[in-house]
Amino acid sequence: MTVSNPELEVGASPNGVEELESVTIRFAGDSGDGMQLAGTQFTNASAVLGNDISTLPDFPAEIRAPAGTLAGVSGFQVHFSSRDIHTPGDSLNTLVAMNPAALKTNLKDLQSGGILIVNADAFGASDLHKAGYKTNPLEDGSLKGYRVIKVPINKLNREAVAEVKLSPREADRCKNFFALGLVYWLYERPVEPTLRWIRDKFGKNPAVLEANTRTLKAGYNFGETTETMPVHYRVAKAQTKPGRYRKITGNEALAIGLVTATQLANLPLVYATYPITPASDILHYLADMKRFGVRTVQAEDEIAAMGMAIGASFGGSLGVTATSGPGICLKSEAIGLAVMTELPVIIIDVQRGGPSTGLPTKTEQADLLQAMFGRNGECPACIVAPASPADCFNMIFEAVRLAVTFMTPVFFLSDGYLANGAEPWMIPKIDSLPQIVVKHPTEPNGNGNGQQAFLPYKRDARLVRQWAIPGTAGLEHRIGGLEKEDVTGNVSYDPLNHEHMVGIRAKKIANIANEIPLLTVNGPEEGDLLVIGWGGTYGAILSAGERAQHKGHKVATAHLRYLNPMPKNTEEVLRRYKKVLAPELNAGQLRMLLRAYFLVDVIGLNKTQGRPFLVSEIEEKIAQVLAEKRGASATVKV
Amino acid sequence: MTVSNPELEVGASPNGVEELESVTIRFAGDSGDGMQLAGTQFTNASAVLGNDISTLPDFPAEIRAPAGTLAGVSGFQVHFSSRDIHTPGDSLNTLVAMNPAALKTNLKDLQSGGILIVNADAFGASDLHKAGYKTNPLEDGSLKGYRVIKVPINKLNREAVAEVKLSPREADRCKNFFALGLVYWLYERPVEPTLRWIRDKFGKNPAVLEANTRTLKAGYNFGETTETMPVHYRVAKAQTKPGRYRKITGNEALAIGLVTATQLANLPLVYATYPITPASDILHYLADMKRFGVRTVQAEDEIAAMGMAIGASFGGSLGVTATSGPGICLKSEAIGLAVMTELPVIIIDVQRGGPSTGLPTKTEQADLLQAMFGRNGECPACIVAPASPADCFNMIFEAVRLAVTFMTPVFFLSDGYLANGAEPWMIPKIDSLPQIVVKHPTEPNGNGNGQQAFLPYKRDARLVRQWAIPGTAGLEHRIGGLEKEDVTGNVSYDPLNHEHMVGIRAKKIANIANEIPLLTVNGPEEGDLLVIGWGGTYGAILSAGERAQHKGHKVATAHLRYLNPMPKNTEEVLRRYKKVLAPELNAGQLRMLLRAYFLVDVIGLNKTQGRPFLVSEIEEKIAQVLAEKRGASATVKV
Amino acid sequence: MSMTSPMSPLPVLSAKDLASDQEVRWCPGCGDYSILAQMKKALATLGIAREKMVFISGIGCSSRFPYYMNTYGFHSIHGRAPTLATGLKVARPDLHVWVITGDGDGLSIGGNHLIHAIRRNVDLKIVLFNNEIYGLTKGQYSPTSRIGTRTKSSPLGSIDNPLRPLSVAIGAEATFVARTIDVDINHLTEVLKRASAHKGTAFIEIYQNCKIFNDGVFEYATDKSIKADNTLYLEHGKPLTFGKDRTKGIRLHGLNPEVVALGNGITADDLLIHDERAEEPSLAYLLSRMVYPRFPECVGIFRCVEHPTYEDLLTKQLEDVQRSKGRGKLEDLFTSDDVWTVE
Amino acid sequence: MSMTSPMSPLPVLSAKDLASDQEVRWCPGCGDYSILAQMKKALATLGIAREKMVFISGIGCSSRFPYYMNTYGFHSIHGRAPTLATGLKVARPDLHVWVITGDGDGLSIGGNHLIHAIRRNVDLKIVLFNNEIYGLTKGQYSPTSRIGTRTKSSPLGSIDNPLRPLSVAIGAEATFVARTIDVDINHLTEVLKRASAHKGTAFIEIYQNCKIFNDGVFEYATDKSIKADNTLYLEHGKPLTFGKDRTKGIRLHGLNPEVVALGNGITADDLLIHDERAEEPSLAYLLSRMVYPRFPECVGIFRCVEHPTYEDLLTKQLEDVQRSKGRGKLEDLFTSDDVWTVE
Ligand SMILES: Cc1ncc(C[n+]2csc(CCOP(=O)(O)OP(=O)(O)O)c2C)c(N)n1
Ligand SMILES: Cc1ncc(C[n+]2csc(CCOP(=O)(O)OP(=O)(O)O)c2C)c(N)n1
Ligand code: SF4
Ligand code: SF4
Ligand SMILES: [Mg+2]
Ligand SMILES: [Mg+2]
Repeated sequence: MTVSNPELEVGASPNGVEELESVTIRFAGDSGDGMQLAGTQFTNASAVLGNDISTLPDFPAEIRAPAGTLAGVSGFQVHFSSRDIHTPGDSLNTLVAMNPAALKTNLKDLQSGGILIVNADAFGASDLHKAGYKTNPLEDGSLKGYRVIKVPINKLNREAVAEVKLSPREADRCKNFFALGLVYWLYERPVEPTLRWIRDKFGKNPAVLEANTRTLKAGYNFGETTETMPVHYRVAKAQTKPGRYRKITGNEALAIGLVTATQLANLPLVYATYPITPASDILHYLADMKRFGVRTVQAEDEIAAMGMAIGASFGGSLGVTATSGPGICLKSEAIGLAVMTELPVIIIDVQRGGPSTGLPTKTEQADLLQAMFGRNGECPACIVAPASPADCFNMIFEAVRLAVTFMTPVFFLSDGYLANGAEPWMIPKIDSLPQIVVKHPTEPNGNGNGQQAFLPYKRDARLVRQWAIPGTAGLEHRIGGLEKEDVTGNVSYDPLNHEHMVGIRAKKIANIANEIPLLTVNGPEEGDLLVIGWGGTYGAILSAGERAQHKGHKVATAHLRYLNPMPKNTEEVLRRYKKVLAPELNAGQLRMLLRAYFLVDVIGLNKTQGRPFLVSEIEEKIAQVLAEKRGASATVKV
Repeated sequence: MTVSNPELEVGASPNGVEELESVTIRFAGDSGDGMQLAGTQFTNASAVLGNDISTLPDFPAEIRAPAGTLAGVSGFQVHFSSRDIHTPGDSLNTLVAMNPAALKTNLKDLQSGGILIVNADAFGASDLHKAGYKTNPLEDGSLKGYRVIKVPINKLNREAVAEVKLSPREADRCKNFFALGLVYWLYERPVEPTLRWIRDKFGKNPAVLEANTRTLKAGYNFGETTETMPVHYRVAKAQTKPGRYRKITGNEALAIGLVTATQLANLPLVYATYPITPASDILHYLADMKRFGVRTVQAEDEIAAMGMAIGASFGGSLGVTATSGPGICLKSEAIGLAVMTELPVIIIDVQRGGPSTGLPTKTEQADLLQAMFGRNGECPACIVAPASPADCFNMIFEAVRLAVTFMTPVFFLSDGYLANGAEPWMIPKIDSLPQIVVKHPTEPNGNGNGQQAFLPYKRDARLVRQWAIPGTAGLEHRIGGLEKEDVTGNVSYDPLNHEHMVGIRAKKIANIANEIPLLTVNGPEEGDLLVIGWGGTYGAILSAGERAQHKGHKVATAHLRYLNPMPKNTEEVLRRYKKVLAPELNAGQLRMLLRAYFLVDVIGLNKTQGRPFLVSEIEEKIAQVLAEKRGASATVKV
Repeated sequence: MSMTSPMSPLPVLSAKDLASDQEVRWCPGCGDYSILAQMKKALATLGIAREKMVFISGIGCSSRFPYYMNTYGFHSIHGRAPTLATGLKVARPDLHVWVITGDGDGLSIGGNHLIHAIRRNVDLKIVLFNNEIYGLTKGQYSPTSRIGTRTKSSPLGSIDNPLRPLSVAIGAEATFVARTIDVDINHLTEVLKRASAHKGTAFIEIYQNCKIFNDGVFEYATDKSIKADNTLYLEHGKPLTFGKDRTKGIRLHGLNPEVVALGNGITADDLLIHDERAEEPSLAYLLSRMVYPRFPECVGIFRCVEHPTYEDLLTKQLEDVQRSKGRGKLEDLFTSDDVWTVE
Repeated sequence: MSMTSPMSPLPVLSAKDLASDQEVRWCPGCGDYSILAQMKKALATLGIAREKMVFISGIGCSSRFPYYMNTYGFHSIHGRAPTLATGLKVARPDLHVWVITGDGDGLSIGGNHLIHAIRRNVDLKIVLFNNEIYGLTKGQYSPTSRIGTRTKSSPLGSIDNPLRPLSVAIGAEATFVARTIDVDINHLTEVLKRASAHKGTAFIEIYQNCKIFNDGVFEYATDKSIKADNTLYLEHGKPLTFGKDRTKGIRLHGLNPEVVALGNGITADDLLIHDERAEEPSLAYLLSRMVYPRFPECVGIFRCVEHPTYEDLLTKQLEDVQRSKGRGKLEDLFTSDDVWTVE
């Protein structure tokens, strides 16, 4: 297409406006094309506009693949809406494809009739070849069925920044902002937040600042002024609860939550970790929070990180470590030590595709049983899991509370989707946050052969021992990994003491159930089907459940944010429904636990594709389960 | 008591003889008193005599405690019988106590009216004090109720060796043989095997040889010639299957089985390990088998040992590693790599009391769920467990067969009791042993872009890939821990391929069920109760079941030697009984699996005292379970 | 147990024969490309059959290396490559085994396995790609990053003293120790050849540029205009000289090296003479301590001495007992304790 | 955050005050007893409050040590003590932290943590009980066992070259390195005092006799009749002399030490002078390479230099940003991204 000179046609846009409830858009291009940035900016703009949002970045494998290849494609999906939403969206209303590879890998997710914006300048012979196209999809008619908008983005971008002194490479780097501007117009987003961001970011580099500003506006104007565009769209504010909001990813929420909880508890925070995808960003955030007194250590490996966390907690700080599945393997022996010494530590597992090295950049929730059982001996620990990116703030807060209240290691099971996905977060009022009280004893608590002494394994009514810390005179004591005599904490090989201690350790964890919220359901209090999940599948399950409810089915959903122990009423809730379905991004791990604990014939919906559930996948399974007859004797093959 | 001069009274013994079916005796003394040796010799003598035997050594904590203290007591229990037996015995007919500490820690296990042989010379004031006795039990009447035989063993031993040139310390070191001689007489054991052992062992040291010989005989004669002894006893030969027998411990059987299986399979054996109680002896045995071509490596840690095993298997040897629970934690990441690369390796876990460092010298079976689930992602491996010391030979043979037949890591779950306990083992006829066939391909098995190529993940009907090894021209290929594309083995991030591979890995392990024996029961084919177990509890469960059957109860017992996968008929067997009881030396791990798989309300009998079950403990539980009514909704709290 | 099948081609290889069918995936401009190219070049000249070569790596950008070699390969887990390689070599002394690792893989999580492989003198060629950064995880500082390095995980600069890979290796008495640079392709090729000729553990540190996260850290050693003053090429038996026209040298003052300019009185005879065969590793250690900017950094072979390898000693123990006591028979094993017969 | 409560006794301690109520359980004649006794003696003199002292160990006979000290203590897991100690010191720079480890615990499974604690120069006193054997597991050879050592796991003799603990520590540039002997109680006490006075990682190797599984391995260094010829007591600034009446010395020949007899022409001036403060660790390394029987083995302080500690640098970074940017407020954290308000 030829582009008429914008100058001439500035003024009222010829196009009409259409109102939409929700839209899902994906920016896709080469790793070098800045798609993550474009997506993030679009998300901000939409959030600030008052839409509810949910995002899903999709990274290629860790190493940057050659430009233009399929392996090098990077995508960022944004779902924005005027009602409240819980997932990044099943399928795309609009796809922005910056090159043939991006088109090829993403087209399948675009709804038929959907809007396809392509960078027409990137479809040269060699580009097509790199993407494995024999013929040019822009010409071979394979794209009919979509509303294709071919835009010579490279060319228009260069024109837009022509007057700015930049090398051609620098100039081309701006093109993501041209595309962004175009889409801003298409969905009536404000450009201001992004212009502000550009000013902050490139303040030191006026040329780049100017270029990005110009091309963003040029993109916007291009939309406004060319007839080739369809009508453009409006997505109204969502009816969200009044308050102050920000966009937040799971890893951000986790880091912020950790700092908040420990500061309110007056607990120094020591964060020791070894980098691993997708947990590394937590370290990056916390390493930058030295203003808040956070001490981060990049350890030599995961074992060391766990040991450092334990050492820090022994000293009266809260020791926290984070990793992904392979790192949990390495930490497991030391986690056992924390269980035996009954010290508060938090172990964050940002789960990824496994087994072994697996799929480092893809999401999965297959470490639940590892967290439950992945240690020698009877070695119970507390386990919590956030339900959404913003919920990482709440649940890490809970993890801190439970760790120090019960003197126990606590697992926090996040995953790649939660870690990198974003949603709006209502900024809490500090004084509305729960108080966590930590008391270190300063006096002996009993008698050891005659005189006053500190008995490290003397327990309170909840079976919790005291957290006496070095530097406290008169409370000197020794702990370790050998079995302990109850009360005194001395090494003991006594048979009955061992059995007693195995029981105590289990009972203490079980007691946590007395101090966590009960399990609630969304939907009918009883009925034909309960859909129960844990972790990052919350949004998809909730949405699927609501759709089923709208269809009039007696279906409810429930979500376990506390996995060990589970809420006290879990069994009772399960038994109120004829059938129970557990959708999981694994082969059936929660399902295994529920069946074993309650002898309930829990049905599984299991996906291990390194991707979150689509709402429709769960919706269909619900329909199927409601339809089929199923006897109570069905057995799992795990 | 005064001792009349043996010389004068040699000849016919004044005492009568009484016939017994079974006897349990325990030698107890200070770690320095040579009780393990005395017990082992007594076991040999009894075995050679044709009794069935079962033994239970009881070591103190690893480090030698001060002489004479309770912590320093070491014991060795021998159960010998004229019928076939399965356990070391619940309670003692005879206790040999070499000092007060030994008396104090062991007396509770002696039956009332039992024979108590004490070394009267070791009950001085300081000895009594070290053992925490206020008054001398030999005099304060606290021992009435037992047939106490006070023997001045130190004195008699010194007399016996008086003419041999030895330092007093050396002389005293012989006293365990005096006690042994006395007991040999008491139970009519032949001294010859022990005299032969003494000759072999001390050939280079004539004085010690002579001294031990003399005191052994002196002890024997002492029994024969003093009236203070009660009648003595005879335990007839057991009606055992004809054949050649030897006594064997679990760790011995395991080492011998490994060498046998690999030799018959023409498979070089590389054994890489890091020492840990109670697995170290396996290394000690194999390191001494270089004549058999065994290559042992003492690695720098458990992770290295696992890596070495994988590397060896990649090279076409069978890589085997052994450890105990804490070491499994460390190996778990690399085990995941073996699962992903589908290489045959054997991981031996000699379980001990946990969690953490726990009770290193005590037995437990609490690593089952760790073996099942202790890795990141969906990471299935095969698991087998021996039922008795001698069964370690059979099951390690099976482990080798399954590992190479299915190209998978195989866990072998032994425990401290199996490892150190002994029983008679019928020496197999070499040609009666199963054949294990290993084939390494030498030709390409497919096509990669055009030309012939080797496809490492191409599978046979059982879903097993080929074991192509370096050095084979034309079969060069690369494997690793990232998700693999099926067939080609290339790295793949494809969502559907990942789901497919997760399924394949699970299915392959499930397929093993087609090639292992079905689960059999001992007792009625159906009835009121099935008692099901795994691992070292076999003997106690079997005995308890038989006693219940004799009482006329419809009780059967079954034992799972294959835990993942389980025999195909497991569910069907469970359902033939009204109730199912699972006795375990843990908090209910097999129980958890059975409930989850089959939704059967399995009842638990759980002991975590670092000790094996007594038959009576299971017997009582059986009675109780048969008595009580129990609803199907009972839930486990794990 | 050599498995070379009769019909295997005579090992006359071209670099191309050593390239696998996998698309090479490193960032444009990554130093790893050069190392891969030189490796293929070097190996092609050795007369070793391709099927006898095995590359074992850990995890990291560098550790993707085996996928690109048309030999046997194993991309293992983070830090553990030396353990798999040791197991393989114990099982198969006939193979030519390379370990590919990075500064994080080899010195952070894998440091212990590295020194133990080295002290056992297993016949492995260990190549450590030192880019002073964690590349694969997108740019955290590594155990070789210099103090003050600002990265995502050290926004105010790193505070951990770096490890010097060669000092660590020499601390474990490595029998072969060398350093080279990704862009010095001829030297790189030479060092790789020397390493593969060595019988025992050969440890090679390669300065490798990470274009994306640590671009230019080794500029002082690679930039045409200055590298001559900042690097010193070791030659066995020769005095230590460097600089354009090699007009500068290293003299020992007690045990401290000092930079001297040749001329006015100072001649080559006053300089420290390199001896890669010195039995005692102290010289190699001292050279490993020379760090830019105070000193030029040495490249070349620091140490190369012959010691028996672990696998040879193990094999010898097996052969010796089998010679003296005869090969074991299962019957002996079964009857290693008292035996009795029941009729 | 100092927790010393006001009513804590002035730190005037006797060795007895440092004994816990636990019965000491090592084999009769074990060298560990002497080390425990000297440790209590040394610490009593330091004027440090008991509650400020923490002993952290791994697993092994030696690692039971903390149970016997009436201070804070942690008997952790095998090989990991340095990691717990690092975490503790990062959290609590005010504490006086000791790490107790063995040759297996510290150099086999724990080797990597050891060198990383050392390179970070965390202010820890690391005491390695070297008995050249695995005692607790009843006698397998260890990474410091000499070649040919026959044990349960090496019935034909060990074939792995031993690591020299001090060479490894110096390879990681330890700022304080020393060696002493269990039975030389005065020297042992002195070394422990020097170590605790050092700010930074102090690494101490103690030759310790395992009565049960390795009795007498250090006889050459402990037997009255011969020890003078087989040990060399280092003194800062003094020439290296040894032997009865110190009539023998060590002279440098190039970089190789050689034993010379003093007299006829050879004087103390010809001998190598010890300098524990040498910035470059090459001398310390060279001394760590002197091994019996070829050389007398050095005991004493090999190296003692001042470098900033890890925890101080970390604390400084925190204080600096808080000074420049002010202490962080949660509100700033919450609003670190665009904020919008819904009415
Ligand atoms: C057990 C485990 N921990 C952490 C990681 C994440 N990880 C992968 S590579 C790497 C470090 C890479 O740095 P380096 O070894 O220097 O290799 P480079 O990428 O720089 O070549 C890390 C921390 C992992 N894959 N496995
Ligand atoms: C993870 C783990 N692996 C192995 C062991 C077994 N183990 C305990 S101590 C030890 C070595 C002890 O040797 P050393 O460190 O020299 O201490 P020593 O007993 O000689 O004082 C071993 C292998 C263990 N407890 N934990
Ligand atoms: S990140 Fe750095 S090291 Fe990794 S491939 Fe890219 S340039 Fe190379
Ligand atoms: S085994 Fe050795 S090191 Fe351990 S306590 Fe006994 S003598 Fe000491
Ligand atoms: Mg690197
Ligand atoms: Mg030791």
